[in-house]
Amino acid sequence: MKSKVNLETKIKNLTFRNPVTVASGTFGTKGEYAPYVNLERLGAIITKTITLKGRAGNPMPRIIETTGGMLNAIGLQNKGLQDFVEHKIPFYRKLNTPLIVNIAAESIDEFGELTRTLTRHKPVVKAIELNLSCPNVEAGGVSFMRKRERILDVIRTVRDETDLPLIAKLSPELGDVLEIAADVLKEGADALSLINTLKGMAVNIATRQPHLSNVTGGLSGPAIKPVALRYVYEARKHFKVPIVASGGIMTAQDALEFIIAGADMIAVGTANFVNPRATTQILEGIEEYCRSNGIRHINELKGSLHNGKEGPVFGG
Amino acid sequence: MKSKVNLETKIKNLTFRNPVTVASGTFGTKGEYAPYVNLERLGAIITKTITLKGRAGNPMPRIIETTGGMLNAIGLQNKGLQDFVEHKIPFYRKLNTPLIVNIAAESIDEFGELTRTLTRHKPVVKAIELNLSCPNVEAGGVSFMRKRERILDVIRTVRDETDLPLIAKLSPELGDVLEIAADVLKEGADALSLINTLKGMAVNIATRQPHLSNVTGGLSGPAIKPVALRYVYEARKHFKVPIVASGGIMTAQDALEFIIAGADMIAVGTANFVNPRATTQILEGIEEYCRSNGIRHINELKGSLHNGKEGPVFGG
Amino acid sequence: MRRLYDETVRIAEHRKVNEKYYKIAFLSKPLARTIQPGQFLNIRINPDLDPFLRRPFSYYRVKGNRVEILYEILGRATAMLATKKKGDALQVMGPLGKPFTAKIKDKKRVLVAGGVGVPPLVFLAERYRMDYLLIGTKSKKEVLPKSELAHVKAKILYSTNDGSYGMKGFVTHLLEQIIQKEGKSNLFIQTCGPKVMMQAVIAMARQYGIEGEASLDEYMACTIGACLGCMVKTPEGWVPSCVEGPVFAFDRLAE
Amino acid sequence: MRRLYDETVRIAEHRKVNEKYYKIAFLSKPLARTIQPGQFLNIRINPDLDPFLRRPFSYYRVKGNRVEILYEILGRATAMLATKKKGDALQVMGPLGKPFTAKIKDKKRVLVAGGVGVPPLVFLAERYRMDYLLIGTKSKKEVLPKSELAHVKAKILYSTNDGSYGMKGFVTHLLEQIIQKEGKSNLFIQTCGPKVMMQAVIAMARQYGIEGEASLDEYMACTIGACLGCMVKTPEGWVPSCVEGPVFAFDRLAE
Ligand SMILES: Cc1cc2nc3c(=O)[nH]c(=O)nc-3n(C[C@H](O)[C@H](O)[C@H](O)COP(=O)(O)OP(=O)(O)OC[C@H]3O[C@@H](n4cnc5c(N)ncnc54)[C@H](O)[C@@H]3O)c2cc1C
Ligand SMILES: Cc1cc2nc3c(=O)[nH]c(=O)nc-3n(C[C@H](O)[C@H](O)[C@H](O)COP(=O)(O)OP(=O)(O)OC[C@H]3O[C@@H](n4cnc5c(N)ncnc54)[C@H](O)[C@@H]3O)c2cc1C
Ligand SMILES: Cc1cc2nc3c(=O)[nH]c(=O)nc-3n(C[C@H](O)[C@H](O)[C@H](O)COP(=O)(O)O)c2cc1C
Ligand SMILES: Cc1cc2nc3c(=O)[nH]c(=O)nc-3n(C[C@H](O)[C@H](O)[C@H](O)COP(=O)(O)O)c2cc1C
Ligand code: FES
Ligand code: FES
Repeated sequence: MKSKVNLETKIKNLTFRNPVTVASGTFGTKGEYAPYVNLERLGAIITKTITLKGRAGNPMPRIIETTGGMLNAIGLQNKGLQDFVEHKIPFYRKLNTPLIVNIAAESIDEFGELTRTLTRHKPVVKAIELNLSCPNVEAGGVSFMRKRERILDVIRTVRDETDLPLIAKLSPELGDVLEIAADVLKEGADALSLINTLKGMAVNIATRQPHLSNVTGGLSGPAIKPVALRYVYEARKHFKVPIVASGGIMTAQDALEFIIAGADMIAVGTANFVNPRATTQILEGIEEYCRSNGIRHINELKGSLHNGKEGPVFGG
Repeated sequence: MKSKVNLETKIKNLTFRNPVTVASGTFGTKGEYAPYVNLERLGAIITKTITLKGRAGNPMPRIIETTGGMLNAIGLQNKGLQDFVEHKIPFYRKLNTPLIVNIAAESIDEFGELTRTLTRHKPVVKAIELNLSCPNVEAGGVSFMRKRERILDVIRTVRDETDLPLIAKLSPELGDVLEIAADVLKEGADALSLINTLKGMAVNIATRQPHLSNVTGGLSGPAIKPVALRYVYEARKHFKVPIVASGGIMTAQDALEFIIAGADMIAVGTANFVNPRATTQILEGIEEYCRSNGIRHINELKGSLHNGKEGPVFGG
Repeated sequence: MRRLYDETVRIAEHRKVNEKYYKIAFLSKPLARTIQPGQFLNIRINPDLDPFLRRPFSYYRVKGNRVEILYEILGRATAMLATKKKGDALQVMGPLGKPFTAKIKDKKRVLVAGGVGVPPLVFLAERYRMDYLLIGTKSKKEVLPKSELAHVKAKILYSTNDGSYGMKGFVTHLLEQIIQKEGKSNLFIQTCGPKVMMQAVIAMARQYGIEGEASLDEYMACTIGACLGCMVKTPEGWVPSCVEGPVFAFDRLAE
Repeated sequence: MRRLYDETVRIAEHRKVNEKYYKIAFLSKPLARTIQPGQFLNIRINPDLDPFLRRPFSYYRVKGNRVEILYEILGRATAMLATKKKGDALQVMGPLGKPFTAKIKDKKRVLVAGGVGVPPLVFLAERYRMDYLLIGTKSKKEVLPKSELAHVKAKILYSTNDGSYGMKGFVTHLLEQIIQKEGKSNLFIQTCGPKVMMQAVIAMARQYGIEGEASLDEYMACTIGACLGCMVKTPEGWVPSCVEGPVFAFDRLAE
C-alpha cells in the first residue's frame, strides 16, 4: 500500500488539503475543467478576476503563442460582482473545495465594495486575492512610485473591510517586487501571490501589425518560470508569510522546484490549456516525489533549498 | 539578378553596412565563430564586457537550459582592459568590421579609466556599450533609486571622457526602463541597447540545490523575446535615438519583428550557441524579406508597426 | 457534464492529398463517438513544449473508430505536424464545439467553403443531403482530388482565382449565381473558410435576407471556454467560439 | 582557423544496445575526417526549440564516413533523442575538443571508464593498443555486450556495485589492483566517467604519483569557447573545457 503523505498547507487560519490550486483566469468560471479533473481533489480554486461592474474586455485577437509560452490580453473580461454572487457562488457552495476570489478595481472605493460583498459570502469565499498587477488594463505611463502609492491605499482599504485572508498578487511590472511585498505585508496582507504575467508583445511580420489587438499582453507559461522561481525564492528569504506561486508550472517537477524554493501553494495556470489534466497530474507527481524521498509532510520540503556543494568539482 | 537592398544603419556619425551584430558575451573574444561565419559580413561586433582588472567569474555550473532559453551566471569573466588592448585590439584592427566595446565597472573611476583608454584606440574601437545591468555581479538589495543614481553618475563620467558613440545597455532589473532611458539620454548617451537578461533561477529537485553556483543567473533566449520586443517598441515610441535590440533573436523572422517594432541594430546572442551560423542566416533572411516586399532601404521597415485593423473581424 | 476526452492516439495514416492538403487518420473510440460535422479537435502536436499551444482542427471524416482530419500548412505548428509519421503519437482533445445544424426543413442547402473551411463542409455534405457545395481556391492544384469528394451528396461547383478550374473569380460569384437561380427565399447557407470569404458570404446573405451559419476560426488556446481567448461578439455579448461555436447563425454575428 | 562543421545528418542506424546504452550511427564526410578519440560532437536534437541547447556526445566510433555515438538517457534531451528513428535528421557540430594523448612511450596504459565515459574510451582502446580497460557499472545489465567490445585492444576488467558482474565494488578497486600488479611508475591512466569516479581516480593517481588524463563533462552551450559556460580551473586560470579539453592532464586540474 502506498504510504500517505501529508500535503496540508495553510494560509493564516485556513487549511487546504494540498498545495495545488489554479492561477486566476486560467480555469474558467465554473467547472469548465470538470470533464478532465475532479475539482474536489484540488487544494483550492482561485477565480478569474472579478470587477465590480462587468467588463467586456479587449477585442480579438487576445492571445498568441510565443516560445515556451503565450501572450494574453483578455482585458479582465468578466460579468461583474453581482453575476458572480448570483450565479457562481451557488456553484462553489456545492463544491467541497475552498474558493479564493481574485478581485481588481479601478478605484479604492470599488475595491472596498468588492471586499465587503465577498466577505458577506464567507462560508463560500475563503480568501481574497488582490490582482494588483494586470498589465492589460493598467493605464500606460504610470510611474513605479504612483503604482506603489495606489497599491498601499488598496491594501489599507481592503484590510479594513475584511478579516478574510488577503493574498496580494504582484508582478515585476509594478516596480521592485520585494519592496512592494514588504509594504503590502506591513499594511496587513496575509500572503503573497508571485508572479502575474510579464508585459510583452509579438509582431506579425506579414501585416506589420501587433499580433494582439491590445498591442501588448501578459506573458505566461514556462518561458517565465525562471523569473517566477527567483521571485518566490527571494520573497521566501525575506518574508515568513505564505506564498502562492504561479509562472510556467507545467509538471510536478516544476511544482517541486517552486516548493523547494519556498512556495506554499502551487497555482497552475497556462498549463491547463496545454494539458487539461495538469493540476491533478501535478498533485500526483508531488505525492510520488515525497513518497520516494521519504518525505511525510510537505512542510519538510518547503523552502528546503540549500546551497552546500557536494564535494569539490573541477570547475567549482 | 537579385536586386540590392540597402541595409545601412547608423548610430550617431557611425555607419554600419547592415544591422546585424552580436550580443555582448555570446560571440567569444576573437574569432571563435570564424569557422562558421564570415565575420566581415556582420554589421558590427560587440565584445564581451571588459572590466578594468581581470575577473575570474563565478564557479561552475554557470549555465543551465530552461524552456526556450538558458540561464547564465558567467560573472563577467574577462582578462581585463590591458589584455584586451594588447591581444584583442590587434585582432580587430585587421578585421573590416566595426568594433563596439562593452564595458562595466564597480566604480565611477573605473568607468572613466576604461573609457579614456578605449577612446585612445579610436581607429579600432568605434563605439562603447555600457553594461549597466548585469544581474550576476550586482550586489543584492540595491534599490531602484540607488541604481538610478549610480547609472546617471556613470553616464556623466563616461560622456566627459569620450566623443565615441555611447550605447546604454539596460534591463528591467534596473527599474523603470523608460524612465532610466530618458535619464541616460538626457545625460548624453547616444543610443539604447535593450534588453539585457532577466534575473531568474532553476532548482535541481534531485539535490534540492540551485542549478547555478551563483543561485540566480540571467535569462536569455526566445523565452524573453516578447519582453524585449515590448521594451524596444515602447522605447521607440518615446525616443528618437538608435536602438540595439537583443533578446531571443533566433531567426530572420525574429529580427524583422524587432526592426518593425523600432530596432536599428539586431544583436544576436544566445542563438549563436544553438546555431553557429545564426548571424549570417538572419542577415540573409532580412535581405530576402526586403526583396520580396519591395523594400529598398531598411529604413522603410524600421518602426513601421501600425495598428490599423484590416476590415472588420468577428471578434474585433 | 459534457463528455470530453484527451486521448493519446497513434497516426494510422498520413499523406499529402494534393498541393495544399495533408490528411491524418487515427483510431479512437471516444473521439469518434456521436460526432457531428462542424465539431473539432484540439491537438498537441509535439510531446515537448514547441509548439507550446495545441492547434484546433475540424473533424473531416469519421467512420467507425476512424477519425480523419484534413489540414494545410499555414505556419510553424502545421509544418511540424506535416513531419509526423505513421505510428507517431498525438495528444487529442475532443469532441469540441457545436456542430452545423443538420436538418433544416424545406430549404435548399448551399455550402460555401475555402481553405481550412473545406474539411468540415465536406464532412457535412457526406453526412447529409446538401444541394450545393461551392469550393473556392486560388488555382486548380489546390482542388481536392475526386477520390476525396466521391461521397459528397451535393452538386459541387468550383471557383479559382486564376480561372484554372471552374469559374474564374471568388466563390461568392458562384453563390450569387445560385441565389439568382434558386431564389433567395429558398436557401440556407453554411460556410467555413478564410475570414474575408466568410465576411463576403455573410454580407451577401444579409443583402438577400438569406439565413445561414458560419464556422469561425478564431485563434484558440483552451478550447473549452476557460481562457476567453476566442470570443465572438453576439447580441448576448462576447461568447467563447470554442464552446458556443465554432458554428454561429449569421444573425448572431455582429455586423 | 580550426576546421569545424555544422552538418545536417540522417540517422542511418539507431538501436538500444542494452539496458543502459543506445547507439546512433550516421554518415558524414566532414564529421568523420581525422577524428581522434576524446573529441566530441554537439548535437541539436530537435529542429524546434525544445530542447533549447544542443547536447555534447563523444565520438564512439568512426569508420570511413560512418560516425557512431553511444549514449544513455539521463534527462529530457537524451529521452527525446531516444525517440528518433532511422532517417530522422540531426544537426551536428564537430569535430570538437582536444583528444586523448594517443602515444605515450614505454608506459602501460590503463583506461578507467564509467557511464557516459565508456564511449570515448572504447574508441581509444579500439584505435590504439591499450593494456587495460576498466569499466565500472552499477550491475551486470549495464555492461556493454561483447559485440560492442570485440575490437578493443586491451584486457577488459569489470566492476559492478552489486557484484553481479566482475568485481564487486567501485572501479577504483580494480585500478588499485592494477597499480599493485604493474607498479606505479610504469602506468599512464586515461579516465572518463561520472565526476565522483574521476575524482577518486585522480586522487589515487596523485597518491601514487601516476600521470594521466581525464575527460571532463561540464555542462556546455556553445562548445567552441564563446560562452565561458564550461570552464575548468587550471594553473593558467579558467579555461573552456570544450576547447582546451575535454581531456586534461591530471596535473592541470585543480585539486
Ligand atoms: C475550430 C477550428 C477548426 C479548424 N479546422 C481546421 C482544419 O480542419 N484544417 C486546417 O488546416 N486548419 C484548421 N483550422 C486552422 C488551424 O487551427 C490553423 O491553421 C493552425 O492553428 C495554424 O497553426 P500554425 O502554427 O501552423 O500557424 P500560425 O503560425 O499559428 O499561423 C500562421 C498563419 O496561419 C493563420 N492562422 C493561424 N491560426 C489560425 C486559425 N485559428 N484559423 C485560421 N487561420 C489561422 C494565420 O493567417 C497565421 O498568420 C481550424 C481552426 C479552428 C479554430
Ligand atoms: C564532452 C562531453 C562528452 C559527452 N559524451 C557523452 C557520450 O558519449 N554519451 C553520453 O551518453 N553522454 C555524453 N555526455 C553527457 C551528455 O551530454 C549528457 O548526458 C546530456 O547532455 C544530458 O542531457 P539531458 O537533457 O538528457 O539531461 P539533463 O536534463 O540536462 O540532465 C539530466 C542529468 O544528466 C546529467 N548531466 C547533464 N549534463 C551532463 C553533462 N554534460 N555531463 C554529464 N552528465 C550530465 C546530470 O546529472 C543531470 O542531472 C558528454 C558530455 C560532454 C560534456
Ligand atoms: C489567459 C490568461 C488569463 C489570465 N487572467 C488573469 C486574471 O484575470 N487575474 C489575474 O490575477 N491573473 C490572470 N492571469 C495570470 C495567471 O493567473 C498567472 O499568474 C500567470 O499566467 C502566470 O502563471 P502561468 O505561467 O502558469 O500561466 C491570466 C493568465 C492567462 C494566461
Ligand atoms: C552566456 C552569456 C553571456 C553574456 N555576457 C554578457 C556580457 O558580458 N555583457 C553584457 O552586456 N551582456 C551579456 N549577455 C547578455 C546578452 O548580450 C544579451 O543582451 C542577452 O542575452 C539577451 O539576448 P539573447 O536572448 O539573444 O541572448 C550575456 C548573455 C549570455 C547568454
Ligand atoms: S479557446 Fe479558450 S475560451 Fe475558447
Ligand atoms: S561550452 Fe561555451 S565555452 Fe565551452
